[in-house]
Amino acid sequence: MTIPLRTPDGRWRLWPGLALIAALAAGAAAASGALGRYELNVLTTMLCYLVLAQAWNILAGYGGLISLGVSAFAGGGAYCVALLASHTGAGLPLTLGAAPLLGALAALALSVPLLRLRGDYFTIGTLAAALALQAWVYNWDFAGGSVGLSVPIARSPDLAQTYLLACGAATLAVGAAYWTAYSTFGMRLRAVRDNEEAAAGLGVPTVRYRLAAFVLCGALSGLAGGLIAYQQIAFEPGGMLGPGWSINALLMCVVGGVGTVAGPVVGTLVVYYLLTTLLAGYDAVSLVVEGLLLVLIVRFAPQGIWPLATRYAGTLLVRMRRTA
Amino acid sequence: MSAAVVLNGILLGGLYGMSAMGLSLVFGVLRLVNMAHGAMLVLGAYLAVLITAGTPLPLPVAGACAVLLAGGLGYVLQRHLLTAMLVRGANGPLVATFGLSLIASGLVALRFGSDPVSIPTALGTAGWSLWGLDVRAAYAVSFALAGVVAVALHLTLSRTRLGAAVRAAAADPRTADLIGIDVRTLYALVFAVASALAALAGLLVGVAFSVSPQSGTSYLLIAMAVVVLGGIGNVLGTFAGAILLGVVQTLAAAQFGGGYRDLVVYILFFVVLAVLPRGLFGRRLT
Amino acid sequence: MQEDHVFNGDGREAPELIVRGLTKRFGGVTAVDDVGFRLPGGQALAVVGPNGAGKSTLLKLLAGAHTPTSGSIEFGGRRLERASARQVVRAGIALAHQIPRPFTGLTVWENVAIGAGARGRAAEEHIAAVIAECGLQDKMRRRAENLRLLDLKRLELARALSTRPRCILLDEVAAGLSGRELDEVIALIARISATGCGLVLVEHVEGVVQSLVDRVIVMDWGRIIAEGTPAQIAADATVRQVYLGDGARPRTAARETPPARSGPPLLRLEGVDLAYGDIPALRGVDLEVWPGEVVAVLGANGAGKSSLAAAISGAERVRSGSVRFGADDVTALPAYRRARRGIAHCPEGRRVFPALSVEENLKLALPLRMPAKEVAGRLEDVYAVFPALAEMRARRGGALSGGQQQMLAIGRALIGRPRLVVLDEISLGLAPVVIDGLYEAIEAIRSEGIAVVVVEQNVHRCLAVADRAYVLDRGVVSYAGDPAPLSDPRLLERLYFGSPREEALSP
Amino acid sequence: MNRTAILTALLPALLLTAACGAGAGQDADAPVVLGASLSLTGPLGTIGRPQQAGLERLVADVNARGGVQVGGVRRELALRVLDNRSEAAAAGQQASELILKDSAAALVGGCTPPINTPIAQIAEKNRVPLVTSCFPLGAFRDAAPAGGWTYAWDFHFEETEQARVLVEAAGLAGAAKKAALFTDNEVDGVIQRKLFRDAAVKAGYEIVGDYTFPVGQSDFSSFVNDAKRAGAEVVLGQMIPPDGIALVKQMKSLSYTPKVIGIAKAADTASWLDGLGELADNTVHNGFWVPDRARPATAAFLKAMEGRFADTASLGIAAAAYSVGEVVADALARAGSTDPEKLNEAIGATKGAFVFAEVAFGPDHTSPTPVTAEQWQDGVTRQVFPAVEGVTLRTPPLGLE
Repeated sequence: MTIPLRTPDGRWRLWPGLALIAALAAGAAAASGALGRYELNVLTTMLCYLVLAQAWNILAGYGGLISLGVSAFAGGGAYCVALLASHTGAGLPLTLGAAPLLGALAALALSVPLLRLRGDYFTIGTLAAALALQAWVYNWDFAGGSVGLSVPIARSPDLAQTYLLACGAATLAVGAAYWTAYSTFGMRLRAVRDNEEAAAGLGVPTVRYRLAAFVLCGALSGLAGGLIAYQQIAFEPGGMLGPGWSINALLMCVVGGVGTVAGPVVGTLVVYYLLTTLLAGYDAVSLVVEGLLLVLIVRFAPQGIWPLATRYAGTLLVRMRRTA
Repeated sequence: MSAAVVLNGILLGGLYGMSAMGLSLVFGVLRLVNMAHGAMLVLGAYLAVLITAGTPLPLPVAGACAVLLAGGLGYVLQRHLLTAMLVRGANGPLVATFGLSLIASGLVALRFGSDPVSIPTALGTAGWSLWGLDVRAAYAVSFALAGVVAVALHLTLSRTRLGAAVRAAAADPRTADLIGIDVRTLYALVFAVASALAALAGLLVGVAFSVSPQSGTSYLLIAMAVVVLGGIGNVLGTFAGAILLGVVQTLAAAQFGGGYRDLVVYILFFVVLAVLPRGLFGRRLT
Repeated sequence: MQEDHVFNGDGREAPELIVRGLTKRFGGVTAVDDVGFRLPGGQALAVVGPNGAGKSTLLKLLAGAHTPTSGSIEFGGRRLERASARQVVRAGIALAHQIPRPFTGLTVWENVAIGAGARGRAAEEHIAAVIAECGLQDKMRRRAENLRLLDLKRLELARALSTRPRCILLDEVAAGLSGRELDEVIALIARISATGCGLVLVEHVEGVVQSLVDRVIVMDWGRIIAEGTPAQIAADATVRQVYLGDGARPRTAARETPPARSGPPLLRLEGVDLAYGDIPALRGVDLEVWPGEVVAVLGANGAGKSSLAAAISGAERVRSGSVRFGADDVTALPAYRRARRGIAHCPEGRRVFPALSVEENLKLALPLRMPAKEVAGRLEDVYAVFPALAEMRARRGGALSGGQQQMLAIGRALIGRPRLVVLDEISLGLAPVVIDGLYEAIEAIRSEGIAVVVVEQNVHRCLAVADRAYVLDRGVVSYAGDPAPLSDPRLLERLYFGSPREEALSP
Repeated sequence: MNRTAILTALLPALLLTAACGAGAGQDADAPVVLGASLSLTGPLGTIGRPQQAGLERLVADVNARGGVQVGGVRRELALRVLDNRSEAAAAGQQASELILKDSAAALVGGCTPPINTPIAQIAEKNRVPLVTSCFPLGAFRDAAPAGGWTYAWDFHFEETEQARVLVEAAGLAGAAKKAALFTDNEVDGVIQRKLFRDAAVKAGYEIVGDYTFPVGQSDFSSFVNDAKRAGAEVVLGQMIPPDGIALVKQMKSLSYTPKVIGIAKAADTASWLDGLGELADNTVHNGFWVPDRARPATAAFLKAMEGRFADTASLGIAAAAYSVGEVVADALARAGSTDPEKLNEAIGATKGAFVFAEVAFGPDHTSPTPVTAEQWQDGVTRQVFPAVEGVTLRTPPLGLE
């Protein structure tokens, strides 16, 4: 007997979607030869942002926990890569393996105080943790203090390799988000988000699920941070451990649609491409435009662009069918 | 040496308290983490500079105008944008206030560029001797003002009928509405007062130090730490938390070197939040 | 796993549930007081009693959502009084809540799958079977937030069933349903019961109780006051009294001369529809109140009484129809503006501000601009009606007893000198002697010429003071007019519990 | 209902196509692109804008002469400027963009080590030459990858000189040999703190106060009180303008009157005067440019820039940026090619006088330029060390009397 593609309630089973994501990723990776060096670089950056956004989305969209501490994990990953590469001479596989591990461990450690907090308190707590880490690294001479660190150029991958790695990381992140959206784990995580008490009443170990989402988010963010380190080569605590990463991840998810797999992809495209590329020359104006966009979206499309677009496309389809 | 350091920390705490008062009020009453608080603070200072430059008004009058303008802006924003989102819940308002802060800092940068602005007045450079210790007049004045504002806010909230209405609207807006309290106007009023206080804090920061379009974030973070230390919506607690933060900051700087100042502050912030999420000085406003 | 064991876990015989001396205190309030019973495996037990009797708390204690202050719960030889909700579910006890609490962002299928635990083909079959049994197979792809009330009730049941319970706790799953819908749910519960699954049922709708259970316990004030078969309980006079309020005060207090209903009515509702999401609460309700009269609004739980109160005061927006007050159409006005025009609403559950003092609570309802002197005068007026409040003026609202809080809530409604007061369930959970005091206050209010709408479960009390009465049945006015005929319990029962289930009432 | 899932899957493909703009082709006579990531806004905006002005002037001047002779073809120069908002991460990202998208033949640097380091590393990684003038040499050397720089070139002052000059200028006041240091904990501050210390000790000072703080720190009161109590008569500092302004205000209000205040970075530009008014007077700071007015090119530059800037520091920054362009243009002509390797080699062989200074890169890719001490006097800055006819060091700082 063949395994049906869909669950009895009509949702896709996991494997077709994951297979599709893997196929697309393979396609994207195969296209690297056809891309110019600039496109490779831009896409790498975008894919790194996509990883961060999906990590944030898993925690916030499916777990209901809004984090402003992305920099603690992403920055942790970046520092982990740079320190390992420059001090131990470890190669790419080892350093990029260690980055998500560090992110996961950091999340595990922070979960003890943070996961007791709810709502705004959790959000502020993550911010405090990230800021404390930044303040500490400023004084940590071994990690370069305020000067920051550089990854040895000789040991860093070239543009095409970085792009392939970013494709891999993005596949992992989108796959993880897809898995969270469609698996039993994600289903229970969403149940905990919607009504913690009722979920506990149905036998779901709520704390464990929140923890899992937090650790998954930390690991993916750490991986993204490691890639960013290889791409940026040189970084310092002000940028790498500042709140900018959290804000961008939040922005991309809110703009695209929190709690959907495609939302962060759309959000990454819009926020990164439109704002940092098209408006690059108009710094202060781009701030104003960014702010306006955010306010307008939460005011008029609080679900984000993607759900709005699918709903619109859906009604359009129905109308077309009727007229046909 | 430590007496001078502690006194300086206490007085500096006054300035921090001023910066945090509005954030605490909005968090306590509206349950809203106002990410635009820092931007409003910066806007207050720039508005004062703009008014002084564009009109013949003397600085104190211009400052008062800036504070009032900020209050009016806050009223309009809350009334026509944020309340509807608050009613809907979720994280809309937080993101919206963040968007507002981007707009505000973008506009300030467009109009003034990125150079720091310092509000020129004798207060910024005057100094007094208290108990044989030299202190800055700007700190002492900020401390006194913050103390007066904290006590006045506390008394208003705890002793007057308006304050009771605010507390009622914070605790249970539906019932408050039912017994004849105009909750939307009250919310807008609270946000207006908070914005005006932020602008006043911005003026004091501009007088004591200087302000640039980017300073909003650092004062927002300081204010958040103060609010968490002091207990959300507890104005006297906010004042006390600010003093504590000021003292801890200056002591940390004196003890470990200035580089460790932020580290100690954020660790304190984090630990208090993790251990005593309701703050060191007790309950919420309600 | 076979289909026929859908409801009953793995098909083993359901164990016995033994409860001894169960007590739960919240602060100073004892919600459940020394409750004990035995439920042999597979039997069905109903818990009945007025609102606030502690029935829902009892179920939450059994389900592990609350931890008891003292007492023990034993299920199949396991002690569960200290177990978490999760452990209780694992042990085989599942709770279906009174107000459905679905995971709104999940589909029906997923909602059921949460409790089903394991993965794989067998689990999917189990989920499908539960969904089919609960009649949700056409809707399993829908998100729970888009379901109507009946389906939400079904989903609540399905979710409880998904955990393969051996004893299921049902908290008013029939509330708000009627007619065919009610029959369907009763049939479903009957099927569950027939599989040998234990059943504890909290229910107001007597038809449900009578047709389903082996035994009934009656609770009031957190204690068990009667126990027996459904027939015994139906015949029990104390139970009747608890249920329909004490008939202690005969209808003598009513005025000899009812107020003249000349001129236009003070309040007029026309064709009012009100709904919460998809769930209708009021359907085409007409209601009129003339100045100076007391109008009683009666009806069973979930009949729409509080919704009617909310429609009058503006706490809820009506879907259609109009609300006129005096000469004006106030349909579009928010509650606070209606309050300023003279409609005072004393909400169910008192809703006193616990952190504010008694005096602050009272002053809240006065305009801020009112001079201090007049404020003081108004306070004295209220203290004259409720002298007990004067002694407590500086105390925090949260520190008052239930009766004092209710006085405060009424006083808060009166202090603004309204022309109309809506009193919603003021006798809820209060001792009879306290209720006497409150009803005396209603007389005092009427004597001031203020119109009063009394929304009540305590029928006899209420009828004793009413000039006219309305009875609501599932959102529709089923009686309007003279209160006297309602003293007949049979008429009242029929109006309350509706005609479609009459046959269940009279065996 | 699985439109969502399908569309989800299609998105990465969309993302791919959307991001692929047309790559810029490179014709033989197309303009040669110089790419710059400058801090036009943010805390470093006061430095980025003069840099932009200097670079634009150079490009205009070169093109007015018909461009650069590159291997038999005259090619114009084109300047592409991006604003990094004073953020290091953005600077690195923009450096990539300038190289990869705009096919910049060479990068011309931004300012300060945090901004320049990622730019230099990206240039290094992509094997495109970078010439910068606003990267103190010590920090430039420290930031080098193992084995030293290959593509990055820097002409600027030595921090040791900068510190020495300030200390010597302070010595002119005849103050007691007690000094207090105020340095922030970012790169410049960390380096300068050590150098101030060395230079001051060498000049016979006792360091009675050594205060560090994070950037954006505004409260210095306890430090000021401490320095006052310790009797420090010379204050040496390195910080950004907002912090510097806050420091002087606090010194004034706590009636701390040292004989000399020497502040690097913060006091350089006109924002010092704007922020402090008459309090700014008599603050000593570094000067980076002593224009050789006798040179026609320098005179022309000064004439072109007349009235553009309120202070000499900004003028110097503009001149340095101008010369960065000169160095690249000169190397282009000598290399006769835009090939990065050849161009890089030609840059390394630079030797000559430019508007800003004489430049000849050493083996560590640096070329030191002179540094002076200047003092704000009546709203303008005047060189006080090395001594100039008719200008004497004024003391104590006027506003602090």
